[in-house]
Amino acid sequence: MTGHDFLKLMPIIILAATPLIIMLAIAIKRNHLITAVLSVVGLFAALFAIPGAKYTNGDQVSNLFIIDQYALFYFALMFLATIVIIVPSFQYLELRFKGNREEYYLLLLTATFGSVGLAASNHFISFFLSLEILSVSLYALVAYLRHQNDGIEAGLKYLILAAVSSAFLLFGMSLVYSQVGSMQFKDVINFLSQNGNYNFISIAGVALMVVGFGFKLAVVPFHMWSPDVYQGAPAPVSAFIASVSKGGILALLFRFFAEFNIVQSRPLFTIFALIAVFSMFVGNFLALLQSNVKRLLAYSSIAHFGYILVAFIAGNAQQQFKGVEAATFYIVSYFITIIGAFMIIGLISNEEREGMEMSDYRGLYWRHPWLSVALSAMMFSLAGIPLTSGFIAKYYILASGISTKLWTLIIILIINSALGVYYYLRVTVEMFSNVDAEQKATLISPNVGILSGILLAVLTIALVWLGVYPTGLIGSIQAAMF
Amino acid sequence: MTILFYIAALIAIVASIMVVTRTNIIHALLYMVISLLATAVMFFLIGAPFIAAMEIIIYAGAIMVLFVFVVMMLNLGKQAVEQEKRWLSTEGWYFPSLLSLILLLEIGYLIVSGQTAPFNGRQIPPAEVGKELYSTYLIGVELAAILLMAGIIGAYHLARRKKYVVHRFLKTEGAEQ
Amino acid sequence: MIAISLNTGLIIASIMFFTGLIGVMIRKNIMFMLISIEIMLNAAGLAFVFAGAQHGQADGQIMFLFILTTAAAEVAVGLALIIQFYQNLKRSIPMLPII
Amino acid sequence: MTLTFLFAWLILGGLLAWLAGRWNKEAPRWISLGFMIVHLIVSVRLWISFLTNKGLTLAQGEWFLMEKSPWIPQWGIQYFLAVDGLSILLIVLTSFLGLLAVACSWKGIQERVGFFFFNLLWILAGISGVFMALDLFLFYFFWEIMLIPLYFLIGIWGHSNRIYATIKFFIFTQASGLFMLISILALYFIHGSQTGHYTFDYVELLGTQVSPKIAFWLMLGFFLGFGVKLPAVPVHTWLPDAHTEAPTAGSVVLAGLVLKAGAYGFIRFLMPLFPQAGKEFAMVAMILGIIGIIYAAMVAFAQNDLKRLVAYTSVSHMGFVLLGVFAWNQLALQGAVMIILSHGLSTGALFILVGDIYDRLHTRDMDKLGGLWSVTPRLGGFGMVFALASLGLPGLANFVGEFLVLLGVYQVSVPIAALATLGFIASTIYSLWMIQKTFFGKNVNEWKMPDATPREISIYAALVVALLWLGLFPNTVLRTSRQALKNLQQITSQYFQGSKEATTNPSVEELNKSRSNYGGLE
Amino acid sequence: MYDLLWLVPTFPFLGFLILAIFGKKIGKKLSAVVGVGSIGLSALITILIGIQFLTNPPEGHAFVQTLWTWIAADDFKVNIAFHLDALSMVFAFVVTFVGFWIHLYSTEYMADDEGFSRFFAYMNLFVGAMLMLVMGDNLLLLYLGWEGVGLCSYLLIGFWYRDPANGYAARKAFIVTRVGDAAMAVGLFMLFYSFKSLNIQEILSVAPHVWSPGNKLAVASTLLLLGGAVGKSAQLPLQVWLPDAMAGPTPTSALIHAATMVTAGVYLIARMNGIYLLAPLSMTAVAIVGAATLLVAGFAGMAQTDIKRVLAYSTVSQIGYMFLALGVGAWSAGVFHFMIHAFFKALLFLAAGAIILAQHHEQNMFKMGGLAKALPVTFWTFLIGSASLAALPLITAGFYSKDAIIWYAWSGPNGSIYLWMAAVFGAMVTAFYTFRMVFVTFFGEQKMEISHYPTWRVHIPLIALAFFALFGGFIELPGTLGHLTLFSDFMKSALPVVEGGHHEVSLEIFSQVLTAVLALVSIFVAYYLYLKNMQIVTNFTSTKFGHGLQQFLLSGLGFDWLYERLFIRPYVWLSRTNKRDFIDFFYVFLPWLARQFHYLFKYTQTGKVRRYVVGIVFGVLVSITIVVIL
Repeated sequence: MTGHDFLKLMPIIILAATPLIIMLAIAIKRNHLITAVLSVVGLFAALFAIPGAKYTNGDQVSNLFIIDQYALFYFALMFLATIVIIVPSFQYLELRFKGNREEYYLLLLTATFGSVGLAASNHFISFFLSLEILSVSLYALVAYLRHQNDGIEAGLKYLILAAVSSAFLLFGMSLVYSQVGSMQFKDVINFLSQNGNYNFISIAGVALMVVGFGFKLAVVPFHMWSPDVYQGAPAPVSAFIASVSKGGILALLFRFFAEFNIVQSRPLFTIFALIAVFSMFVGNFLALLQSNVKRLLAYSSIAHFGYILVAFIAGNAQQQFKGVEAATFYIVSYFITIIGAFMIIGLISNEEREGMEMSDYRGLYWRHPWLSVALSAMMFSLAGIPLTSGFIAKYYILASGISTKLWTLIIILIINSALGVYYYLRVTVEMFSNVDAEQKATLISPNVGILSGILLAVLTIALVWLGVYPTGLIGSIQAAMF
Repeated sequence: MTILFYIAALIAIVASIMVVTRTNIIHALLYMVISLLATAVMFFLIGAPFIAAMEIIIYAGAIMVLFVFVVMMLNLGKQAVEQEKRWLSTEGWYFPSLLSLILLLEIGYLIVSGQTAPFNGRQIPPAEVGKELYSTYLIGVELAAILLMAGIIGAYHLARRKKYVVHRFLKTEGAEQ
Repeated sequence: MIAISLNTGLIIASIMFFTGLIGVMIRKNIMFMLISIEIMLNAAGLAFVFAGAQHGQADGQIMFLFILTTAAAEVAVGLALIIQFYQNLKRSIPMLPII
Repeated sequence: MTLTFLFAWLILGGLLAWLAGRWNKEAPRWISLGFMIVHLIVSVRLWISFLTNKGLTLAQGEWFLMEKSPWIPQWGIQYFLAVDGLSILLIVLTSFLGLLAVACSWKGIQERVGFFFFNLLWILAGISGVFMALDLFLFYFFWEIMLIPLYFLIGIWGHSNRIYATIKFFIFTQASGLFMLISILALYFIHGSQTGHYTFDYVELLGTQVSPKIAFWLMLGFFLGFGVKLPAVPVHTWLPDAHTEAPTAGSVVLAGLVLKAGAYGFIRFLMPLFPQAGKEFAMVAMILGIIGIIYAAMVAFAQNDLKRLVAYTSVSHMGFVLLGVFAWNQLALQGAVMIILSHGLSTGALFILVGDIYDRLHTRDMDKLGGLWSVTPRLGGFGMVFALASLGLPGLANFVGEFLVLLGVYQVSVPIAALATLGFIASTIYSLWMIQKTFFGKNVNEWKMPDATPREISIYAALVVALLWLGLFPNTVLRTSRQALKNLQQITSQYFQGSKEATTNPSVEELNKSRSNYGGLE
Repeated sequence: MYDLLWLVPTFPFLGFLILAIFGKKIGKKLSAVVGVGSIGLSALITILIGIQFLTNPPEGHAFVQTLWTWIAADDFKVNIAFHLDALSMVFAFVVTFVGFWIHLYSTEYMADDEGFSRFFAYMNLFVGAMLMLVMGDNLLLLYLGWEGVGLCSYLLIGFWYRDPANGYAARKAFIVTRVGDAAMAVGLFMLFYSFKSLNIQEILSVAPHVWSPGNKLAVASTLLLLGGAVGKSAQLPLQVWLPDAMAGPTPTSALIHAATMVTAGVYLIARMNGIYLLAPLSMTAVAIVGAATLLVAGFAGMAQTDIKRVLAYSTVSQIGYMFLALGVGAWSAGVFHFMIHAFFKALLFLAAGAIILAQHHEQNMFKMGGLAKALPVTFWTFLIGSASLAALPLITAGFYSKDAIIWYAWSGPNGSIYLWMAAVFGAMVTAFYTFRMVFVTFFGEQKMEISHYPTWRVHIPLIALAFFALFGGFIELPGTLGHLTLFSDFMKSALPVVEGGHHEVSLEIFSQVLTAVLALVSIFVAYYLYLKNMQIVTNFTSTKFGHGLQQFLLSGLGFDWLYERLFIRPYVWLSRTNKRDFIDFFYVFLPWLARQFHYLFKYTQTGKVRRYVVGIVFGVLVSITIVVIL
């Protein structure tokens, strides 16, 4: 571990140190506010350590991690996302949970650590360990409101299914390792590209690993957990699952298959194509008549990752519109929308329950104009309508798809985004339908704090800004990509 | 020596099958321990003595003991057995097992079709494992540490029992501490 | 020292893996599911050690060590959840038949 | 700078109206009225300056005004607005009809007035943007922006089952827009791969040589995108629902302007970009146009909801535009532009009238109406004029357009022109049917309602004057669009010979020869 | 003097505008003055221009006044311009002169109607549109006038809008004429396609060079123009609308459906005589249409009970005569008959209007009777008019104009014996039903008392028109009776002279004597049947065959019944069934399909963990099988 490596790892080290410092603080005096502030400070410190890490050369840190521009971009993204998630969770916990609230931040930080580890790893061991750190912290986070039964139920479901899929992942890795002889990503990929077509065990191993990827990204055959877990888990945790955890895995997926052109090996291409197509259709069809907003967002995130897989399949062959650039832009815009949406759900909740049902949003326009403007901006961005970053993201994916002539996938994507428009509009329709007097009494009146109000405004403005003038972000993504 | 290996393998497989099919949870746990011990023997024969030891100490020793402890704490023992019988018989278990059998056959076919390199069987002493562990995979160890920390925090938070203040007449919920 | 090929090792591991899988799918009781998951993880570990031994590297064994730690962490959190689950069950809060 | 002003001004107006609407109900109306009047003045001034010094400013190729600045350089997307004769006409129509839409929703909209005018002005901004954008990406950007405010307009202030109508409308246009986006992107890549320079610039993309098979599919994508907006028959069913549910201003803007974006798209983008595919597809498109005319007229005749009837009439009129575009000679195109303008005025007027009747009687069911002439002769008189305009009475605007289109189509194929002339009869049937059911006949359920108020009369008078002016003095409009249409034909000259050379028969040679010997009579 | 030509149509349009905008405000008196005054002024100017036209005609016997360029697209240039020559002079004179008298008459007729100013607005608009039609320099302007008059006829037929039946009749008229207009429009396109211009004079002068006689295009375009003319002038295929048009006020019937509009078809064919000469086939077609119509309308006229419908059918048959004349090539004879017909038909209608006004708006002839003594002036003028209609020999103008046509039907360039026979037989039938009407309404005992005695405003127009009905004919005497050809010399400049055909004088005398005798005989038969003993007629119609024949004739030879079955029912049925727009079903099917998929996938979300694990295993199975297979 030379001085360089130390400086390179500084962001991760700071992130790992923060929970320790917080535990010390808890030991002195258990105070919710201090814990929250400390975790935010820790995250900002890690964020500011990123430039330092960027300019020290020598990317490979021991054979486990590779801290290149790509990884650092995702670091920054994760840190910001977690900071944005912490703010509403503070208010959420104050409102909803009576017990000790400090463990929440510890688990959140370790989960971020896991996800960041994923983004930076290029070795099976670091991949598996980061994945497990992320999963273990999420088990507890999902079931955090332990007196609520559906929380425990969601936690159990998530645990069992995550354990099964990581078992599959391990078994796949062992098969690959038995053939390749090394656990480094680049050796595996070289081995696969040379003799991938006749060494079936390695391909079978990769196919089994796809289960691990698929489960975390909640794409079709492995998607069934996500609606129940999103519904059971507290709103900020569902935001975290939907954004940071999926982001980490996606970064790793792209790094793993970076040099390996998916289109060459027919089995992998067919598997990924099938997964993409089915997750698009299943995600959209299931969300069509969904009346619970959280489950609707779960299904729509399944569909959105179907779209991202299209960009992944498009790969990086085409010089102008690389698949990885399109996916990264999509992820950024997706982060903003999904975190914002779940934050609003978190705000519209009271002691007993969260504002999950569609009827809670009836006539929101006329009760809380600004909150509903933000939510409809999010919905339009998810639907991919201009003036929002969702449109540019979808356009970017379409461009990368067309540049590599994936016509069938593109047509399916078009049909699905038309389907998607329907249920996003249903939410906006719910919001601007007028509500009569006695109904108004039963509705949950949202209590929007100042801080989360500002944060929501910042998110919406970022959304529209990326929609109208995305050159800044595109530039930084193109620089960061390998 | 190879015969010994096959015997151990056989015991391990049979034990794990027994674990899955037992109605009584304690019997299942015991079969599990036997299967772990059999795997330990296999490790030893392959030339990974350190891992064999770890398996026995940590896996069989710590984790299974934890299981037994929790089972005792929730005294699931007797009355759970009939419930198990009812659950086991009624449940249509044909389809899932058929599914995984086909999967097993396919994986087996793939493995068998692979080239069968001879086993060079070098003995890897624990020292070498340790040296490797703390030189190239040092960060791996720290990751494992953070993983365990997360596990502890999670387990601590979830397993807190609510203290029951049971009054004779007002059955109030204990203060959540 | 013993002349068995890697493939047999892998086959043994896969057999154990799929028995664990069947266990998870068949049994309705969560405890059994956890135990079956342990079997699957153990099987995966076995495969890793075989692979490591095949290539004469310590990586397989190190991987097994890390599998051990994850299994431990998982079991810890899993059992905590189960305890909480039965707490609620005992206070007869109607539970959805999630199993 | 006037181009950016034209649409930015409306966006600003919308925001202002919304803010003003938060604390008093009257302010947004006056603000949006003021903004629209300024917009009208600017666009008319632009038109006049186009007419007066058309010659000298044509230095930048055929564009009268041009504004270009980089927007997303990585992808070769520019903020490229330019205006030629065709676009100016449509912008003036936008501002004129926009002003009327604001005026006619003066009393109609009572609650959430600020947000209403915000949406209305943003739709108009989107539409004027569409007519000016020459960067395909920017065009698509405005194309979609038009949708959202209209979606809110219909969804919030519509009538009974507005939700179904507005979602149907939104998905129709959104899906077809996406197909168009694929064609734009495919064209962008083919051009990029050929010339190495990836750009969405319309002028550069014009020349790309695309293999006939692919060109056909790309043209089909554009056709679907524009065909849904200009309701070509198979994909028109969203229009009647959207119209029956939209508030008056919504219908006026929807029928008067949103439909025109589809027609404008055909002329500006579809044919020049894919001339060969367009020529092959011309016959099919014309047949679609014919079906559109006849089919929609017959369905219109069967309706008993007044607004639904008028909606189907606009589907029938737009069938003529489809014919004119795909005949692709100077006469047909001039005719198509005339129809676009006159249809905007006449159908917009009809919708305002129907809206006023609805505001008074709260029913659009023609079976209940009847005998209104005795109650409100003034409304009856104006209704009569607009119905006659929509059936193509010579002397009013629609006739000139329809006649020119049919004249142009006749050069291309006689049977189609003959069939299209049947459209005259069909349009007469439904227009007279509408007049009979609403204004004539016994006043069965004794409607008592106040006659047209001065505000309404001023709107109607403006429309009647415009219709008469277009009907009797169409030359100013024809002169404006002549040069633009000639340039468009120039682009596709190698596939579409001008009407004179290709389809001459011997008699015309003799004609020219013989004409010279007795010194033309006129 | 000529450059005041543009004032002639402008006055009526101005009158229309004033009455339309300020009609209610300025009251009945002033709107009457404006209405009649505008037509009077334009009539005055037409007469002055007419006199100057006669004294020193403009060079080339034609005067063109261009106002502004209407449409100037690519090579299609049309401007709003008026072309005055002998033909349009006659038509303009008739329109304005007869129009003036009718306007004066209707000030009294419509006196107690509350839509008084609206009536005069429409009438002025009609006269303006008719003048545009007649004086149009190019075919598009003619088409504008053509549609304008169609519109006014629609408005005026449906003037009493409260009664839906009037609305139906008005719509029927407008749609049927619109069918003709559509044909004519296609004709216009064809002409433009060949001549690159729609200017009439240019087409006429260039046509002989461009088209050889009998050229396919010539025949097609002329037939299409004939289609338009047939629609507007209510000739055979499209004559169903005129009898129902009687639902409008009587002055409208007088002006529009007798004197001016219905003869627009005649004007069009006369104006385009240049291309018609190039297509002999269509000339014969015109003649056949004319002959057939005059017979059909004559028969139908015999069975009518409503006085206005008799006159309507007689108009249709008289226009049949004009078409016959044009068809056989006797251009000026046709136009001459138009002029004379305009006078006596307008007279008959106005007199009928006076009668109806006097009989509590009763239109059924058989309910009236014995009005001769009660309304002496109306009786005598009506008698003169019907005599002229029945072509009483030597004294009435109708004789001279109809006789010339009958003679040319035989002797004309492509006349034939059959056309001559049809014409003669038609004349006989006309005489019969005309005097049947006179005897039934004016003789016999008086069944109803008189409710309203017409004043001077009715009598003066009647007398003026009666004067022309009598003495108008003397300006054109046939060869056998003094050979005076004032009118045809005047028309020589605009219309080709009748040449060719065989000219035995003896034959001419024979045909004149034959028609005269036949006319007198049928008058006597009408006298005998309807005055001496009605019994024969009543017991004839009581027999099954008689009644069937009577109903058949009454309904205008079943054309209405046929068109109802052929066009109206299928169209209405087709559009009614398709009310919900069947294309929409496809777009309703799509969301339904999506819903089905939703319920299908919903089944997989059971909420049981074990099902999810099965899902994961299933996914793995699929991917592994793919690996194995590929």
